[in-house]
Amino acid sequence: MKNKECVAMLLAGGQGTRLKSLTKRVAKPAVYFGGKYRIIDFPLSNCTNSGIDTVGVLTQYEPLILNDYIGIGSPWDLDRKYGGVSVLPPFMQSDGGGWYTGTANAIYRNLQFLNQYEPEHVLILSGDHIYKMDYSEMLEHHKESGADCTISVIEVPWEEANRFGIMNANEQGRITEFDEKPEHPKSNLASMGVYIFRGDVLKQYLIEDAENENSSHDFGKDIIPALLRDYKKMMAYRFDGYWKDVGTVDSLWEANMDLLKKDPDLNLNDGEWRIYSKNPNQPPQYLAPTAKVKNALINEGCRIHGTVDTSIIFYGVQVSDSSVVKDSVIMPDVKIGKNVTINRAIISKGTVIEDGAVIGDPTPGSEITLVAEEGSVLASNYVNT
Amino acid sequence: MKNKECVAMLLAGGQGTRLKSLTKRVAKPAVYFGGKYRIIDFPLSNCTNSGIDTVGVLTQYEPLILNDYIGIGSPWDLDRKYGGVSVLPPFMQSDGGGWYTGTANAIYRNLQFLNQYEPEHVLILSGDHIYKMDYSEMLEHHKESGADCTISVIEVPWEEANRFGIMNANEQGRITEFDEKPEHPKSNLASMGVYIFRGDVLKQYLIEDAENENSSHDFGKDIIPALLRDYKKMMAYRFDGYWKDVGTVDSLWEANMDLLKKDPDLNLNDGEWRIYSKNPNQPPQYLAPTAKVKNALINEGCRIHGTVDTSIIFYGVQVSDSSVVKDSVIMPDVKIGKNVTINRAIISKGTVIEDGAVIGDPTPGSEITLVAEEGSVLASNYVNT
Amino acid sequence: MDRIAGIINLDHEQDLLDELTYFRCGAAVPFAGRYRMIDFAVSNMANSRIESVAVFARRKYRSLMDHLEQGKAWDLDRKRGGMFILPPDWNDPTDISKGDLQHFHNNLDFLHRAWADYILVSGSQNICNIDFQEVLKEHKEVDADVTVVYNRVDELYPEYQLAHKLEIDQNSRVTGIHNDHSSINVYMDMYLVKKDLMIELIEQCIAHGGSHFFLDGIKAKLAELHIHAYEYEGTHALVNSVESYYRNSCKLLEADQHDGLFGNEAPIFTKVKNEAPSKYLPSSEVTNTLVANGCVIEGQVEDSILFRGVKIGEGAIIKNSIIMQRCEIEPNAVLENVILDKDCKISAGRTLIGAPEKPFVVPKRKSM
Amino acid sequence: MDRIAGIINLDHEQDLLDELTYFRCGAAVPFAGRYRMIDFAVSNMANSRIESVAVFARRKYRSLMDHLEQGKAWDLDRKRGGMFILPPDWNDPTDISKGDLQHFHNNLDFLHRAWADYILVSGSQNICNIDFQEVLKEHKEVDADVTVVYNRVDELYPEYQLAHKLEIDQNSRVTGIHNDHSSINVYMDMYLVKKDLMIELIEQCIAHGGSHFFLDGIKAKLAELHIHAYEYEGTHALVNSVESYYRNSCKLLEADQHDGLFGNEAPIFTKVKNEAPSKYLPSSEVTNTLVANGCVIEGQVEDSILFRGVKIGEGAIIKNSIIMQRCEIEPNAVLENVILDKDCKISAGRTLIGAPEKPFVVPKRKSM
Repeated sequence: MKNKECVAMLLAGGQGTRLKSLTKRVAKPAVYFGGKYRIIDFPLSNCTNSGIDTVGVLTQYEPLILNDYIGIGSPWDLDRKYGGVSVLPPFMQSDGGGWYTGTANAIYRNLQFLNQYEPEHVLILSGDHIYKMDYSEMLEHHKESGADCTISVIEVPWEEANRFGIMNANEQGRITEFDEKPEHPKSNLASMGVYIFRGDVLKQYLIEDAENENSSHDFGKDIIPALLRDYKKMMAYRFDGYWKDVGTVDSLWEANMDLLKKDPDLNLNDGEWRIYSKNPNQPPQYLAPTAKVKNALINEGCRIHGTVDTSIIFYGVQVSDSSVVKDSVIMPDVKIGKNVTINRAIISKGTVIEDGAVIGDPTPGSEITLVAEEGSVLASNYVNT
Repeated sequence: MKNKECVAMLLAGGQGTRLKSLTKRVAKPAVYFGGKYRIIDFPLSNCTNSGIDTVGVLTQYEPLILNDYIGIGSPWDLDRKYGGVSVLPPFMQSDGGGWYTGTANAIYRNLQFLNQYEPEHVLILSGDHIYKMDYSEMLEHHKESGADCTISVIEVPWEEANRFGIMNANEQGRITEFDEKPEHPKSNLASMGVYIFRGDVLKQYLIEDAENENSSHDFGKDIIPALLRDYKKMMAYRFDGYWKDVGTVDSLWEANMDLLKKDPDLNLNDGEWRIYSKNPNQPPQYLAPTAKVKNALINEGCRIHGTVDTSIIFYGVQVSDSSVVKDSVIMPDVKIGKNVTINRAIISKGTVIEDGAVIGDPTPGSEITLVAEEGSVLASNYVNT
Repeated sequence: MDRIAGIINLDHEQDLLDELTYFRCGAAVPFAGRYRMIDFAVSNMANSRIESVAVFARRKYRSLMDHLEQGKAWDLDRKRGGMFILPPDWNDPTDISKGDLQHFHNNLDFLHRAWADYILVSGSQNICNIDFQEVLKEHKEVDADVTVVYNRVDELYPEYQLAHKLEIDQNSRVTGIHNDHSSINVYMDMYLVKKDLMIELIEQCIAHGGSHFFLDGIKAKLAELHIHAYEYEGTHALVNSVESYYRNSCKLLEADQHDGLFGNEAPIFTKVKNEAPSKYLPSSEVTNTLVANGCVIEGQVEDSILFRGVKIGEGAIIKNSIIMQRCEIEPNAVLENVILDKDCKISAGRTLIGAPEKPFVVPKRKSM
Repeated sequence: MDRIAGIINLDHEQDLLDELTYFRCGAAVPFAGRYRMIDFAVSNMANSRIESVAVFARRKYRSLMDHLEQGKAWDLDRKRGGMFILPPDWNDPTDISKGDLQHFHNNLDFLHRAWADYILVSGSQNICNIDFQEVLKEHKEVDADVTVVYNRVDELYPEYQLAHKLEIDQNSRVTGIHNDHSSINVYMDMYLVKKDLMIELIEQCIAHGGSHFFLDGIKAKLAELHIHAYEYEGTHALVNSVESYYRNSCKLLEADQHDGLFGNEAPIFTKVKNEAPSKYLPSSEVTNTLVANGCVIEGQVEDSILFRGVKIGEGAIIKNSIIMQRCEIEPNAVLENVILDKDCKISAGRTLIGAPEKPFVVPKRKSM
């Protein structure tokens, strides 16, 4: 078979500890988002829509659900005869083996997988961000510039720039410097963690890095600086759409709320750039005569008897009579009893909320309450104010 | 969804070191057999044909090819909406995690997977044997006898009994004793490594075993003896078809040769018990005017110009003019040049044999030659006599 | 376990749903917000562990084929068994069969090859959630030749006039099959027969010039065969007219009806689409309504059913209406007692009001 | 990248393969040991990165549907695009189209919706291995309206009499399309058009009462349109009669013919079956033969093609014959110059000998 022009490697092994109990049983890329999706749906759908049909997904932490979810990639049209999606967990070999010790190490350990496609370019993605992006345009840019590596960057507010990996580029867009979380940033162009490498260059640097005992085997800390040191041609590619790292409970909540705007920056109803996901089979949602629903995203299989205001409701959720859900994200199969009040909260999958419970702090700007006790029936006085 | 009556757990993590370089890059269950198959096709097809539609495949050693091969199980009709096949590699959890330390540990670490189906019975299989077996009959037997555990046994020649785990059972078939490789076997009924446990019993013993620091976490060494000690009802189920452990180069060769009999004990052309496998897309095999083929199994995509006698030829193999392949197993995509002589050998996938090479020892009973240098072009004087 | 193969026989189903069946057969009509009529028959079979299903299609089956694919949504895209959509395309010059016997005759292969001991034949118009394994159990207990499924209805709706009724003795043996409009034993167009007997009956029926297998091959043999009646007691709707379509759709807004079809362990499956969750804007007011995914609602909706991807503009008012896929209702339009087929567009400010007992039906792709 | 959508138009293909096309259309005839005729057209499209393929079927399409499924074997069972099998089932009362224009008219939706800039139309009778991206490249280089594919043949075979021939100027522009039997420029029934132009031409053609899109919509406009000829230089076989089927099958035993079709990086795909490798018993003698999987051979076979699952008994002799799926040849039977359709059985000791120029054809499922 022919070689592949571009193969994507998606780093999906992160634990996402700042998401607290949401990632107790699942890796961060499997976390729910937007009433229907998991975070990983976004990079996978981006790949499909960009015409990249070969994706390796590197897993490590709690891969069971992710494995099962990805399957052979049918939801994203990535069930291809040659290529498609492959889940790549760490493994044992006759000469040993072990866990992935860093992002670069994870790719290095799967060079055998990459080699079978002889890709001219390799796209490195992470499974942590919500965005819609046409990687084929970035690839065009990368090819035209003749870069060894192209890094996608986005403008961030200057005051937040110190939280990101900041790229300093010259007028031609060539990267001259890379500062990881700089105290005094010289630019507000942050790396999105989306890289395209020339296949041969990537291979060479991964092998060199693997031999370096002092390396932490990380793309941001080791590989990118090594290329810079060697004056490799590294180009910045500017992206100016919606992009959000949903690494904390608050940012996950915010990203969900962003969808409720009348014309949200992230349009999920775009027929030209569909976000694919596995569709559970659920009957239509039912809004009872007593239901009051305003400013909400609601999925199939829900039964709403109470009030839902400015909230995201995943599939299979029940909101009983006289309950009020406001400014909240209710994940799949949550059962909410009667006379419940929920404000500024994320309720995780399958939770049962007893009648009369009061959850969350309605004060604007207050911390978001996360309810995620496994299979818990909530005591009626769980209050987080 | 409803619970599952019986879920199968297939242990596929073995390295199979006695298969030497055949398992350098793949786990033993992925080793080729019979001109078309991989060993794991047999237990997986048995599951499908027995109506068991939920199978967990536990991988550990070199799972890349196995993962890719199994996919979501379409070749075995195991791509089910609820159930189907799931690949279960070792993984990390928020409280640690690590490699599987034994067969029982592998199942124990995936109790979460089992729990979601609440199976009444669990079928434990290994991916190391070639056989066709109706597990639903064994399950019937297990249910009727009310056993806590049923172990499938097969009669082996008395002189070989000391190489197996031997079951001593009373007249009712109840197992009274289990001897792992006994010096002086009291019976010639060997365990086939096929167990059916009551779901609750299995769970209880796995949890107890996990807490036991002195355990090696192995079914044969720890779990079965523990059940016996507690006088649990353990029944032997006699199987009398073809069954072969292909753990060594010689036994793998033998099992292949067994297929060449006129009415082989293992019939691959049985429409009622198909052995499913992934089908590569290859044109019909071509036998040239110079070809001499006798007593052979040949797959699609082959081009035979020379002589093939008493041999198994996988797909995509080329045998050039004036070459002779005798008493041998030629794995996929091997290219055999002109004037080559091969006797009593296994040639592994993708090997290129140069013109004039002489391989293997034709003496009956001599050791089988294994040629498995990766991607090797063979020097013309590789002789193993 | 005894195995059943299924046949969904659409041959005799008339397309009586006016504008809704101009371009598609009744089995392909959208129903209940995200399904098609046939989804119930197929899901019932799949949930009853029927792994081979043949669909006898006669005409306007294009959208049916699109919808069913190879049975993927029902896990029926299998190597052994699976779904077979069988339009009339046969070319046997010696064939003397007529009516639906043409289908039975030309597809005998399906029966012969099916890995099954029993055959369950069903139409698509009787919406219900039934376990055919229970039918088989009773069939075997009473040692019947044929078991037919019926419902003892509480109320006599007009749609039952087109259905057969059963006369039944105290042992649930069928003693008569007729069209008496006052009978409450409504035959649900489903029967179970042993495969070998089925093949025998088909061949006899063709030899005797029959053209309707159920009438000429089974009903005509009432005296010779032991025909048992299995009573189905769950939610049931017979849809064979616009009126029955409308009334039975609206009934799904009642919790017990809805739960009877969708609330148990045997889910109704349908072809999966990728739609975002439905979006309710601040100006929306929605009560007592079923809503599928992908809708964007800015107006007011009550006592209605919205299919996938419907857009309701600000100030629009929808009452007692069924709005199918991708319809767009512009601001301030008013709809009451209306059925909009797929892809319709209602301009801003328009008003369409049908009668409660006779809804106004707008055909596919119409802009008004 | 410019995107192409494909149409496989079987509307005008006549079923001239005698017994082989009694019950199936020509496109569904088994060919080359494990394929069907249509596999070449579909594989060429799939290998040319065509992701939407419509098949215009007219009659005897049942086995075609079985074979193509949803395009799974070609990776065409996709969410976006994919394969659409379109039998004649349309119900538009205002439709005035005729001939294959009925298909084009009633499936305009396919064209409109296809995510493509160009349309490639192909039949199923021209067996070849062609990269349509190369056709597109040339099409754009010369800025043609329509590009047609042809082969400059070395020898004039009788089957070319049914094909159109091209008159071409020095710039490869088509100046005439005719049936002159002495011309070596054989049109391969494949053309590429920009999607928008295609739709325009279809509408014009219907308005003018045309009934054959290629003749009435393209050939008739030779003067107005820039029609470019793309020369295909690879292995090519036109199969439109039993004789051409037989001769071209036998030619596959020549290495260059075989490699021309199967030897390059663009494989020919077909529906996958689960068959064991073929088994050659000690008594077998097989030379110069193509053998598919699942065969069990005890007899003697030369210069022949064996499809899947064929059994050849001890002492049987097969020469210059084509034996299709699951035929069983009992011991000591003798076949020469014979084509056996699927599932035939030849009793022990029987002899069947056809003429080398006119093989003996045995229809499906015959026992002799």
